Amino acid sequence: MLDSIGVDSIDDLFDEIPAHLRAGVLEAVPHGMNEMDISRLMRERASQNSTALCFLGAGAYEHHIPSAVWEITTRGEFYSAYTPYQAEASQGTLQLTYEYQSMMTALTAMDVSNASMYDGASSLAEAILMAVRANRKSKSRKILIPTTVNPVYRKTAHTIVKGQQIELVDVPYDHAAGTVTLEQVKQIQAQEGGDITALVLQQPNFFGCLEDVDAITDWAHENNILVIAVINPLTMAVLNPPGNWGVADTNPGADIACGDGQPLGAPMSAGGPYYGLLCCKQALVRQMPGRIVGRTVDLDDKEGFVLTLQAREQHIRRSKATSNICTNQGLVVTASTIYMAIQGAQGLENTAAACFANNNKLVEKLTAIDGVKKVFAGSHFHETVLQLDKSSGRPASEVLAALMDKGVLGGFDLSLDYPELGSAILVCATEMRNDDDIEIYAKALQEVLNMSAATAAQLAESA
Amino acid sequence: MLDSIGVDSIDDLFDEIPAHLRAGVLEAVPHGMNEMDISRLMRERASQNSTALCFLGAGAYEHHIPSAVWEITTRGEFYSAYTPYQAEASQGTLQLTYEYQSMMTALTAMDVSNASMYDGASSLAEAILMAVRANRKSKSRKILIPTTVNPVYRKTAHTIVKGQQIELVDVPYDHAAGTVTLEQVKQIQAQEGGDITALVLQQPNFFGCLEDVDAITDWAHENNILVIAVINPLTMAVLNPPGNWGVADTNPGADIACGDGQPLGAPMSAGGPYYGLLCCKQALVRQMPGRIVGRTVDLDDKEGFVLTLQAREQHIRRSKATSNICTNQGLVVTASTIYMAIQGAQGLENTAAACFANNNKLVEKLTAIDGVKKVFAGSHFHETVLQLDKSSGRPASEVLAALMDKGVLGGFDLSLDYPELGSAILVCATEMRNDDDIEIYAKALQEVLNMSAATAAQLAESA
Amino acid sequence: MLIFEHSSKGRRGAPQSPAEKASVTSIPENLLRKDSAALPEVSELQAVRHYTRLSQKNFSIDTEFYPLGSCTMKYNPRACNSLAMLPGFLNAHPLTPDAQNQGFLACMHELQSMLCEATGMSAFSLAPMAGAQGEFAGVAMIDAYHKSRGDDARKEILVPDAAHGTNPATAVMCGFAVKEIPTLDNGDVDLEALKQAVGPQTAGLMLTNPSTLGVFERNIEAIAKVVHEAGGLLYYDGANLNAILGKIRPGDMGFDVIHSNLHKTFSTPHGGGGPGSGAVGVAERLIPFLPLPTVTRDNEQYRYLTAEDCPQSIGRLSAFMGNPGVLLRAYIYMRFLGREGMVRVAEFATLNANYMMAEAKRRGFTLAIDGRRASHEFIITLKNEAREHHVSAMDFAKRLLDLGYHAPTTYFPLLVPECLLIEPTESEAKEALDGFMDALEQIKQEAESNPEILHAAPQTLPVKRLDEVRAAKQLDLAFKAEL
Amino acid sequence: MLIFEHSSKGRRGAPQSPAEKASVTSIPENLLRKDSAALPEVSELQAVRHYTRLSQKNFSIDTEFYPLGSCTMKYNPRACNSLAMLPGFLNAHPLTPDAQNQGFLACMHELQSMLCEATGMSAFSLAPMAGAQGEFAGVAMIDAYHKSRGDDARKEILVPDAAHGTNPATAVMCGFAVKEIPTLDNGDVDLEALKQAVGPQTAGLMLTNPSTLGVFERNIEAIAKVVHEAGGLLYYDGANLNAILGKIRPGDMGFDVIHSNLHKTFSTPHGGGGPGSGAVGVAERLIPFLPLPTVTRDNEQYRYLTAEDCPQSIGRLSAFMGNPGVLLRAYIYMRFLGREGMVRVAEFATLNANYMMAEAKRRGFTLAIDGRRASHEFIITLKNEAREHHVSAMDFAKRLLDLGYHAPTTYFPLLVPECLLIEPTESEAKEALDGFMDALEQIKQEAESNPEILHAAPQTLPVKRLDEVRAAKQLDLAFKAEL
Ligand SMILES: Cc1ncc(COP(=O)(O)O)c(C=O)c1O
Ligand SMILES: Cc1ncc(COP(=O)(O)O)c(C=O)c1O
Repeated sequence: MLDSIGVDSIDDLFDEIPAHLRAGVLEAVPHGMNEMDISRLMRERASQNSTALCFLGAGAYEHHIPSAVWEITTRGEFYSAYTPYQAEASQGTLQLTYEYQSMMTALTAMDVSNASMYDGASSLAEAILMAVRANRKSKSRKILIPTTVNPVYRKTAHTIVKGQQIELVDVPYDHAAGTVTLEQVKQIQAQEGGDITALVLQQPNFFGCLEDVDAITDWAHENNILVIAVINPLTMAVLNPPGNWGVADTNPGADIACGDGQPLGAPMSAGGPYYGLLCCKQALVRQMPGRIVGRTVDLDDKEGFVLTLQAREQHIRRSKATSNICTNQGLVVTASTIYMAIQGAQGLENTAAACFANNNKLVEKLTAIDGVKKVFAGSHFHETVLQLDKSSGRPASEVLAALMDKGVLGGFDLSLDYPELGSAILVCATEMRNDDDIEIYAKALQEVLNMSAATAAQLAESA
Repeated sequence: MLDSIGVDSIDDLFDEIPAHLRAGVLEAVPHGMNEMDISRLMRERASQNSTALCFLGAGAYEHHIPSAVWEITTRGEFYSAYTPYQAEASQGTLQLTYEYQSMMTALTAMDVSNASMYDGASSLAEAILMAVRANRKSKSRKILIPTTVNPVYRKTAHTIVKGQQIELVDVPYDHAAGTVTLEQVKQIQAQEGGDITALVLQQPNFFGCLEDVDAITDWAHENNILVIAVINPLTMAVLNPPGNWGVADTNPGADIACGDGQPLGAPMSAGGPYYGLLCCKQALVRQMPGRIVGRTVDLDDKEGFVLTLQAREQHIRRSKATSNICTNQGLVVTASTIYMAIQGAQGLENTAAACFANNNKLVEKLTAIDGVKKVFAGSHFHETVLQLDKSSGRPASEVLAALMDKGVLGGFDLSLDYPELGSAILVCATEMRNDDDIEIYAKALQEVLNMSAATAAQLAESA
Repeated sequence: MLIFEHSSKGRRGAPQSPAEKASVTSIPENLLRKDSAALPEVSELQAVRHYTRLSQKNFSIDTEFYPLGSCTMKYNPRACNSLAMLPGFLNAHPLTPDAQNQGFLACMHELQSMLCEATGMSAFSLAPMAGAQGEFAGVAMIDAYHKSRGDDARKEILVPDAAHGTNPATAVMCGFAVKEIPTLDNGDVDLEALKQAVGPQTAGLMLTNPSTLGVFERNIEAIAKVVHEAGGLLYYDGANLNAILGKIRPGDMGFDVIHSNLHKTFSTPHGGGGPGSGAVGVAERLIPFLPLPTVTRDNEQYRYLTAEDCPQSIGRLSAFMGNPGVLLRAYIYMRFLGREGMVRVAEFATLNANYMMAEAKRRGFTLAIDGRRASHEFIITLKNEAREHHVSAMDFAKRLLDLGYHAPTTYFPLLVPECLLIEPTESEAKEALDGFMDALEQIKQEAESNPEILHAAPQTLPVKRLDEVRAAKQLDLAFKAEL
Repeated sequence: MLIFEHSSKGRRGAPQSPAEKASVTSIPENLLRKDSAALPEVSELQAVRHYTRLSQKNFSIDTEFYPLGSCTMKYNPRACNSLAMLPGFLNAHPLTPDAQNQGFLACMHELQSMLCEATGMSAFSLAPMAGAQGEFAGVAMIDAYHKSRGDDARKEILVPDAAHGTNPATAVMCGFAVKEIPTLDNGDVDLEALKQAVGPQTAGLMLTNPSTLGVFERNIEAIAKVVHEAGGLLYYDGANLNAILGKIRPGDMGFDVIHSNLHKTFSTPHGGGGPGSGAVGVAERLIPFLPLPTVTRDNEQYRYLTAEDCPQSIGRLSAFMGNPGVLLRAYIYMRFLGREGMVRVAEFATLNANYMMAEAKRRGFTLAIDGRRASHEFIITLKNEAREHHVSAMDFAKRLLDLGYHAPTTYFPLLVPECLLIEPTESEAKEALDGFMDALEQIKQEAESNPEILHAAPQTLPVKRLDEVRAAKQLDLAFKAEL
């Protein structure tokens, strides 16, 4: 090969690099290993991770994933393919993505879905940018966001949209219901001068409570405000999906729906990869960021699939693109599509309903313990806020640490994001938690709360 | 569907079954479970199994298996296909099997390989049956088997061949060398009246010692005795393969080679599935049991692969078939073929040599301990017999049990099969055992031997 | 292109083995290999690409409808694979002490019990590694049983002429002579002929029920009586157990010993030829003869039974425990099914077969046995098509491949000329059955109008029709690399 | 056929969810869904078969040579997949307390260190989920840096006209104006134009080096000087890091911030579009602005840094930790390589590209930039062929598919007319490179003798050339089931 090139050594091929800039040995990189040794290392690392019973949700959920899902997803033909730019040689990925879009629009009752965004949080940010581009009637670039929207979603959205002079305005929640009320929303709108570009609603919200989506959606539309839904797609098998929000005859449904696809077939995996789902009404399709697959025909009029509307994207439109996104989360979408196909609507409904039932069981068991009470009235889906009696004098973090020592990942500590709730935790039981598991949690919590505060603190320290 | 058939219910389809014989509820079969619950059950079951450091061989070996091997092997197209009777729709399996046969003949230096037998032990039985069919010059149906051949192989062969009036005659081993000597073999031959149909030689033998295969092979051929080699195929990367045994110019090499393919890519898996390799000289091909793939051409003269010589098999030849075997171990052969392709000769050589070196290290470390000594002189491949000083008064079984408590699977207890060796164990260190592992074993053994016999017995009991 | 043809000197999947070769010079020169083995030398990517592409040249259940009669090509749930491959199972050395192997042994013990219940037998051994080895174990037990009673004259095994080739082949391996019993046109065994055949030389009868003709043997009780009264035992070839699971049990029909192809009825994958399992079950009187090892439970602990526990055992059939990975898959599958699921298997397998049979008849095909219920499979004979249009069952089979369906079993059972033995299994949807029948009908029309299409089939596969005669005459069984 | 078209009312993969639907009637009626979602209703087998067959319609690294320029389609070692999918990693909730997450955090911390060393940067954040998000983080940090110094007037980002679309798109997302800098014919940035362009409004310059034209930017020191002296920062788009790994480090070239596409250089799979990772590295002065979370180690314990630790951080880019599964694969890959392997990557990627470039020239193709070294990729322009034979780069691409090769990147960079950007990567064997060049040469001859073959390509794939215009005009973006 060197002969063909006409050089004496591989090193000659680097002769355009200024010699004094050449790298030395990469000392801080260890020596190479073989697969046998790496396997051993990784098994050790993996075994250091927790195997606690998980009652933690807060945006990532432990669900059953059929074995078939990832066995097919990691087939080389899906796993090691690139973005399907050469359509004829990528019909597998393209048709699958089209099917994904079809399933996601069916689940959300929206018109259009893209092929995915990075995750739920960044997808909310893109939804906001999209709303700002789309709502030509509004000039304010103000977005109302209830504080019942997942705090990390709000933070992420802020990071991403702040460069474009967009203002995210908090809407406080009702402290009895754990939801926002139309009155509150109206009040903030008024305070902000009336012109609001879009409003975000999470269903179920971060507390697991169910927002009054119909009334708020209709009101928003009356006020030229676009509605951005943040959803957990699994729950949409049972809950009224964003495309159907509102009771008004004209302009029904949320305008944009986003959320994290993780519950549909992605393992928790320390945080990812998951994917951001993003759907919208037909009218907004040209404002959609990201890839979209369309069905078309070939020279013989045979059905086929291609990436379409690419003129929105950065590789064509460059600085005028709808987003800079390029690589998305395709493989996770592959898994998710297979997951939805195997489950069908009935499977998803049964799973979602089991989560609802198990969470209720959990809450019942835990609130039977002295000093533990449910904070918000009304139905909870999937997750519930519990308050630990302040009289015990123990912050939630300590209780959770003590639970962890007993092999129970007991929930999310709300005190940092919602100090007003006191020593409160967000608990969650999916279909994976059976009665025995719930019993174990209840017993552990009982024991922890019985412990003296002093012992607990000590324990937490040593953990 | 019932309409098309013309019945009212599915039950009508079973109306030819006498009513009084119909089964009731299968009470002893539990109710069905879903995948979520089964996964949980199986994870619990799997976690109950030992995770001890393995120094046990005796016919099954822990080797590194590249991840690619089973990821490709379990692809649906290999995993869920049947025997390739429809050749044109099975070129994947057929070509792979042809490649396997090519690799196996290259490794053993034999002319022909079949597509696999069940395992090493049953493959020895089939080799014996084959030899009896093939050696028309011999009438005795007597087979000489050294006691250095794996005892369970000898037992299995006995089970399978005894119905056909074949006699397996033991050849004792030399107690200094741990191998059979030509003199011993000659003596037994004479005792048995001279007419011997075949002779079995295991290389490396069960003790890990290396038999004097050249001399015995040549002698056997001079005496019209067929030679059946039992081999560990991995070691053939380094050791003289059976096709080259003997130094005589005429009729060189073993006539049949068999063994277990497990070391080439099959996990230990509690005993299987592994596969039996079976190779022979060209002249014996029509006596070969099992499937064989041949290369041929299609209508366009394009290369393709088919099952061939099916006239030997039971589905054609019925009671006159070379064997009753039908289903073999195809999928394990698939894994093994991919394993060999990834390793190449160099990879196999390096792996085999690492086993040799690690085993030597292990033996050196262990025999440095007071009261532990190597029993047989000469080179050992892979495995070595160690004797535990009788003065400690502790049977090998107790020592092994005590080691197990320390997380060390310390070897094979030889006292049942070879009582003459006293308290002896067969130890093994493959390429998977690093210096730290060996150190752990040495330390554990030291501690165990230091323990009073009484404590040890107590411990073994409670284990 | 063969993997050998991708080879280039010195190339290898380097991260997969030690970087250097340790010295082996302490081994005597004459025991060492002289040249390196002529294996392919490729990179890991080349191997992955080669075998991934090869795999795509296979038909398989995961890609095509595969109605291969007698083989029960049902869906292999992927969970059976992933759970059987948990590291706790894969890394278990077969000689791990029982105490450290309880998780695995518990599965095996429960599998034995479930098989007993499903078949009506008293005990099971999981040792046999395929149906044929199960047959071997069964016939060897029959032999051992007679011998244990001093009944040494029983040197003959009876098999119906419809039987699978493994039956007679096995009997001979066990040292028996084989006598064939004819089958009546209605698919039942010729009872009169059987009566003639039995005698003091009869060791036993091997029977598949439903038979390989796809019908249930209605005279099974009479048959059992004839054989038992003659002092013989009844062997059940369980290849067709899928048809009757939970509906009728071989033990209740009078069988003394059975094998079950777990790779058929219990959905362990066929893997392009294996591995399988031919677990054997026996009635009370044969328990002492079961092959080793089996798993027992005492004092809350599971353990392998040894030769000491079972002095009359016919012995071992393999070095260790048969095919544990296969057994685990069958265990998991049976836990999926449960008692209700087992019945469902037989019901839907039978429904699908009878539906296809009715459709075949409606579309003008000739049934091998008309006027009876199909079991989980049925037979079409193409003898008319062969006579009139000079197209064979083989031609039909090859043309089906072109249309995206795996061919049914052809030329088995040998009794039926130009036959297709069709077994849809319970896992297929009606759409697949209809699609297949449409294809078959299309081919029938092609046979009439343009038989050349059939003769030239397949056209859409990686190769066209292959020359089997040449393969057998000009043997090319291994690539010989030039070094 | 769509999965929806296999659907039949009431069918499902039953063992995959609870058998019964628990009551949800306590939820207010108006919040409940009225109809079931119109998802496909299929059996598990139908789903497995459908998606297994769909997968076979893809080209992929595991099945074809895939020399897609700028994308670094190298082999993804299967071990990276299986080890990253160990249950200990998969089952970890992202909010697991750090103390119980040490195994994962250790990997992440070491990954950060290795990336620092390989790129010459001072600190890394693994948060960005793809290259574009890495760019976002980088440019946002540049913004934050200037603002932290009260340098509020810097509202412009410079990008060469050869840059990838994500560069200008990102700058705009971060609120900047974009100014393009022209490229010289020899592939270097027009230094004079750059000097003209910089000023007190300059926030920074985004540069890929080697550039998207496949050559190393020789004036990198001068460029860095110009930008730095103007008060701007230098951003390194790491898409082409594969070319120089272990040979020269972006930090040593003067870059202040970089992203590395771990799904290119570090071999995490592209997965048909993602997920990826765009880890960002920074020089000392930008450390306070790194996006969250990053992993630190104190008192022998690994922990995530929080907003409290890093008050100046640009903030979070995702709900949790970017794409941990991708990061683990990159970590494992880097441990495979080690320091020596990294150098080997650049060497063989460069060798392969230069060999192919020499071959292309020898076979009569026009190079976009002649007389220079290729980096790990190079460009052919087919403008002559287009003019003379009316065949486009697209036609070449489609015809390559017919010959079993994935097409190179076409029409990027936009500067070069009718271009093919060819990147073989280090994982391919010479046979693959030669086979591809033979195919390219064959197509060139076909273009001359029979251009129709090119226009009609592809012919051997599941579909022929697809109508993209119709797709964009008659939008069909989702199947609407009739219920
Ligand atoms: C009726 C019958 N009996 C026995 C067998 C042999 O079983 P195995 O292939 O598992 O050895 C088969 C296999 O096809 C069969 O169909
Ligand atoms: C030069 C260059 N920059 C940036 C990117 C964007 O990276 P990503 O797709 O990971 O967002 C790409 C991807 O193709 C690229 O080639």
